[in-house]
Amino acid sequence: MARTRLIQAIHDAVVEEMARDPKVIVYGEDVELSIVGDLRGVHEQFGHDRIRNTPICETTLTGMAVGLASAGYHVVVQMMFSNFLYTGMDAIGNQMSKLRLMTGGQMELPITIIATIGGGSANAAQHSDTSYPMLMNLGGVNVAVPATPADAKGLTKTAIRSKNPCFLLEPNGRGGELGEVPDGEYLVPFGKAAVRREGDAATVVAIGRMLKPALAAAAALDAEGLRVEVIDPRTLVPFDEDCVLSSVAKTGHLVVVDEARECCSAASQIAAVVAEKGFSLLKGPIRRVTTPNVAIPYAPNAEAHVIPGEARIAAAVRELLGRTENHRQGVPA
Amino acid sequence: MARTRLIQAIHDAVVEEMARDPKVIVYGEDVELSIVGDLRGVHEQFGHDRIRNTPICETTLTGMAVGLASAGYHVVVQMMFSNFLYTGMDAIGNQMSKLRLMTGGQMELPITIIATIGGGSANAAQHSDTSYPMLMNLGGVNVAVPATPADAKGLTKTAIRSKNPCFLLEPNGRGGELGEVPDGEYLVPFGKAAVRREGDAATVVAIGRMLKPALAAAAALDAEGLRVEVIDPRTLVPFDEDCVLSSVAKTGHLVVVDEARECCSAASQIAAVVAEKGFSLLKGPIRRVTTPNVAIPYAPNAEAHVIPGEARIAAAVRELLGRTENHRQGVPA
Amino acid sequence: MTATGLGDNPQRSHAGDGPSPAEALRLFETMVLIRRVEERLRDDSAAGKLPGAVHLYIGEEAVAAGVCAHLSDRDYATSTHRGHGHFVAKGGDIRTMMAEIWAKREGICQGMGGSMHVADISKGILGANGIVGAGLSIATGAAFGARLDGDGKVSVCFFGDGASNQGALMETLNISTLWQLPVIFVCENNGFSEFTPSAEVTAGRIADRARAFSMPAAEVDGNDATDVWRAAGEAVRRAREGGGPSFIEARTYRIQGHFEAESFVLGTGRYRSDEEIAGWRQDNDPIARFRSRLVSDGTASAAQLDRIEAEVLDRVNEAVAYAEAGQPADPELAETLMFAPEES
Amino acid sequence: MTATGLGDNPQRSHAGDGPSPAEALRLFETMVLIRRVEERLRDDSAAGKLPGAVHLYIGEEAVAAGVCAHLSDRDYATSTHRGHGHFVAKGGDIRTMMAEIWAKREGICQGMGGSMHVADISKGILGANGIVGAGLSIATGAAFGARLDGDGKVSVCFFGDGASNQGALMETLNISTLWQLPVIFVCENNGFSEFTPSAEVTAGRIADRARAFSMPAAEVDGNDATDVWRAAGEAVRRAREGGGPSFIEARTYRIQGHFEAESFVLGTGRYRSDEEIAGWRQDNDPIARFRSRLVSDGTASAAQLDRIEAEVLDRVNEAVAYAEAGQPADPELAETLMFAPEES
Ligand SMILES: Cc1ncc(C[n+]2csc(CCOP(=O)(O)OP(=O)(O)O)c2C)c(N)n1
Ligand SMILES: Cc1ncc(C[n+]2csc(CCOP(=O)(O)OP(=O)(O)O)c2C)c(N)n1
Ligand SMILES: [Mg+2]
Ligand SMILES: [Mg+2]
Repeated sequence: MARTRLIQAIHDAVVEEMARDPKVIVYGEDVELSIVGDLRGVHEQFGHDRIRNTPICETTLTGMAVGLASAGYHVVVQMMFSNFLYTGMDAIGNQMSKLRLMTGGQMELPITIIATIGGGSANAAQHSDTSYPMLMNLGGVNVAVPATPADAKGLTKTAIRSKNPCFLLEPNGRGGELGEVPDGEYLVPFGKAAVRREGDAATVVAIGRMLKPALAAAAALDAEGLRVEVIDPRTLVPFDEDCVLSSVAKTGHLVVVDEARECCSAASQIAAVVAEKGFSLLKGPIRRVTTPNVAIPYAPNAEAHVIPGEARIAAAVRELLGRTENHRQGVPA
Repeated sequence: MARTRLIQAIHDAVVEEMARDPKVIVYGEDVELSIVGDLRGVHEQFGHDRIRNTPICETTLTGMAVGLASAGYHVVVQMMFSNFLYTGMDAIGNQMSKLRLMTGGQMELPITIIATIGGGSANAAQHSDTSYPMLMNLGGVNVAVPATPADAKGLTKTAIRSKNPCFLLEPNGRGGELGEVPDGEYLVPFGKAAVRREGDAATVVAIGRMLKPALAAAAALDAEGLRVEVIDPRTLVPFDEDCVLSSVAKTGHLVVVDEARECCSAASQIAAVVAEKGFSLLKGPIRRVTTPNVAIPYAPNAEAHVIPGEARIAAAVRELLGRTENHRQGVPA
Repeated sequence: MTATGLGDNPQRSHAGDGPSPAEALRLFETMVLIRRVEERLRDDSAAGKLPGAVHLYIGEEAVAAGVCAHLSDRDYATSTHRGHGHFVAKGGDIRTMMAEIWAKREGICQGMGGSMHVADISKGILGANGIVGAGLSIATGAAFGARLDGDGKVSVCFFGDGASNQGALMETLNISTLWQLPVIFVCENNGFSEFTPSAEVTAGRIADRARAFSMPAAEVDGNDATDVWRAAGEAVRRAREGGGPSFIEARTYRIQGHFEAESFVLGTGRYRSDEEIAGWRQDNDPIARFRSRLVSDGTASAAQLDRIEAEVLDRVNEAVAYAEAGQPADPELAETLMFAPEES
Repeated sequence: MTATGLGDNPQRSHAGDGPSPAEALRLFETMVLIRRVEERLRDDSAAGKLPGAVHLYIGEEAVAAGVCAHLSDRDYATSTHRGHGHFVAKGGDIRTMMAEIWAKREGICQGMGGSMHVADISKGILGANGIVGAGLSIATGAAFGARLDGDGKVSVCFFGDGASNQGALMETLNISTLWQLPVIFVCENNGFSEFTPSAEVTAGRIADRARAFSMPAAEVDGNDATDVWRAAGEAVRRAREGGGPSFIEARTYRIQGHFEAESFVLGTGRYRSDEEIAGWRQDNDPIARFRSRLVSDGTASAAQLDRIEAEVLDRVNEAVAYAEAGQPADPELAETLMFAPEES
């Protein structure tokens, strides 16, 4: 165990996998010095054939990944902000998510695409999207959303060893956060959620950057006598339905916290799954705490208003359980 | 009233709006003769300044729309298959859905993008996507999904008069279908669903191309003594929540039929809304009948297997209501 | 050549030797094979036997044949929606291709891809593609792999004049120049994008787009198999030797409609004259031109060439019989085939 | 000029007349105004007073000033993430721009856009843009509108050397040539994309990409205000007269980091030497060069220019005071502002 920053954990995972497998190739715009910082200095160790700065041309970056993967390489593309996935969307939506089926299973596409998601840094609308709903709907790509340095490392390594396209979406602005990362070879499997806090009053599923405010809300609610269970899905495709359903079986209540916009969000998807498969477990409506259907504003106060935070999460749980804020004030902190 | 083909209804709407407003400009790849057929011959009436074939360059087609709209025109872009929206996704995801807010409300973006959605024609995965979930999640664009010639006309006209980006998604392969279209000026408002069939046993929301099999399923269920209410939302953004919630208040059961892939589909969104706002109205789980999370296969039998059809819709309703297929056989047809 | 909108005569790319007699006969055979395959698909499509749309390559055979003559199975090629010719020329099996188009389980893609997506990865055929211009970056990525492998493989990207207006072209010209990738860009300028004449949507000379990157660029008569063969030979040699990317614009003509439902779809709409088509068919058929050259320069006798043609027709008939006798595609395959099984 | 990776001397675009004395003084004032704005933003950013990232234009002022000198409010311009200079030169109000960057309600975008997205539609400023290359198609679309209006308006697209590798460039070069749109492509080649030197990611001469479409293309010294002014004047005249699009590559140098958090982000990472920066700053400052020319050719006295500089500084200080005193943005605005209200 060592306390490690989230970007360092990704860095270590990529370096370990590059060392393990000479077929791992990394590229991206300005990836060598890297604004995101997760791959800084890797080129010094591996040289320009293995990791390389590209021109700014997202359409080609995602498309080249398909060709390079077809030629037997594992491609890691660092795309910086997930808004730039729109720019490189053609090969994502029309090629990498479809070609394996379209070729009757001939093609293997071991591609890992790294990008940041979410706002919170006054980067404004074109650098703050949480774009996994678009990816989840494609049907042919895995989506990982690590919220801790350990998961960042373990999921990155799993992604790079996968034979399929995987998106590794880093929480924007959290790259510097520290956490314990197990020493040595550490992989986190896809499709296994983590229960971050146990409880029986309500189930809170919190995705990616939302884990932190959800845990803060859980702590606050704890002080009010409400023990909520907080689940970090870790991957959205594949998704650990069992973990959520068995938690809801225990709590009877579900709140899903998602930084994506409400409409067709991951929160909507999880809510729909539970409304379909876990209906009889539910004691009340499913609440989604999401960003409303807006572009992320620049002004920090407006940004904080639209992105879910501790207060909105706690309020949703209270409302679901019929608690009022007044009630809360009655409880000693 | 006149019996009109769906593509003709769109044609008529565009021609009427072009005649009404000289600021309406149409362009697209091969739009003059037009494979889709909805705008065939319009150039003979209005000339090359008003409607024009473009090079193949979707990135620029969607981006130019933003510039041309900023210059005071109402832009209609015909994009053919909605898979090509991925190719032109940058200006959709990063510009037209965001710039109004980002400019503090300075920009008005009257843009109508027409494309077909859905499979069913053995066009294979790159020409068969139902891509509205991606659009719905952007938060800044309207999405219309006409299922009848009358709605095709009325929604197209409303889109062209809108001051905001609107997607008008035609049902693929249904362009030749006939339906009554009211004579003269005919507009269909956004955000108003249509109840296509009344019933009290269950609510079936059927989107776009799914209306036809849903109505067929409803007819079959009727013969079994089950009267289902079939709702055609007509627009997904804005969405008529009231219509669906009041129907569920009556029936207690909801099935959502969506040709989009299951994960983060419109069906998931609608299910989540009802699980949140209409939970107390529900007598059982919400069933979604969708395309599974796959690329659409070419072979017609495989395509028919993954795209929802009458049988799967009827089965979902029966299952929800605790009816078996055997039960059905007991009922005289 | 007015229909291509490019006016002047294409310049000869290279004055080097042409194909040897054996190579010439293979070239002829490949072209005839493509032609017979396409004619049969045309007829079966008209007869309503094929489920999806087919886009045919009739009249453009010299391009695929002339380029692929220089490639082996280890080399990569990406293709277009009009991809049967590239598949055949690159050594794909016509039986499994036919079965694919017939939506059969025996199809090279198990019936999941169809006409617009025939692919044989084992032969380096990275697939026909329904997205115009998509092959540009895929071929460039494969070329990057080839360069990393360092064993002289090359990657060829076939694309149309219409596709040359996708920005992906400039992006891949840039990156392949910078990284000196062994990729050959082959623009098949057949005069049209769907029903739009090239000149209406394509400014300047297409090859000049490559020249802006100082990339060697040849403009060849795409209906002259020898001309294509020479230019491609030079480009492939350069790429194999580490000399980086090349560009070839092959000027040709699309004899068939954009796709086989064209006349149904178009109704009374017209975008070219019947005379124009007839002119190309009669005076500029790449197979007829090559055949008469083979006979006149004594490479082969008419009887020899007739024999090749007859053999090819038998193979095509046999392939169609194979396809027709195949099993319907597995309708449930999609649900299990989306993801490659992971190790452990 | 080695840092631009282009080596040789840019050719002079045009031997025509330079700006009149009055025009020259306005040009000087605009450049100084941009410089003072950027210096103040640099300082306020370092002091932690600005919420988001700022990308500064110091050293590149001659480009925006020289081009926009030929434009009026009716003309359109699209800009980049490095957009303050274009906003100012195109006549945007520095008070509301400052308020925007300070995330205030009084901001030109009500605090919703920020530094990377300053826009003033009433002045034809279609916006700074956070997506590299996005302005290309937006400017082209606006130029299409201008051509339809038929009243001599033009549209200018500012974009970087990095952006010139986005395929959108080729797409818009093609369509603007075909449709003879009144658009002027202004490539600001400042030597870098983020921390990557231009030569590493940009093959060939950028202006050749336009020449492939036979588009008039000038390569100018972007730190010579007169040079830029002349080339832009010619391009704007051509566009207004219906002569179609033009391309200008202005070679300049980014004095500041990619953005103001650069040194924090980079740590010990280096991509250029301090000497290189100092060299450009000392020997090739566009304002200093222009100033000394104005004095030496007698257009203005040093005192006159000092007065302009002082006035400009006052305006900037006043604008910052205005911004600082503004109200915080309306936090709930996003929920009501996404869609324009519909009629009826
Ligand atoms: C991204 C994308 N845009 C549009 C289409 C529709 N489309 C299919 S083929 C075609 C014309 C292609 O012309 P060209 O590249 O010259 O190839 P050709 O058909 O002439 O062989 C178009 C526009 C598509 N398939 N993909
Ligand atoms: C589509 C897209 N890709 C990547 C980025 C990240 N990015 C921001 S600025 C920049 C470099 C731009 O270089 P250039 O166009 O030369 O402009 P400069 O910063 O030098 O003015 C990059 C890669 C982005 N904002 N948008
Ligand atoms: Mg063509
Ligand atoms: Mg630059």
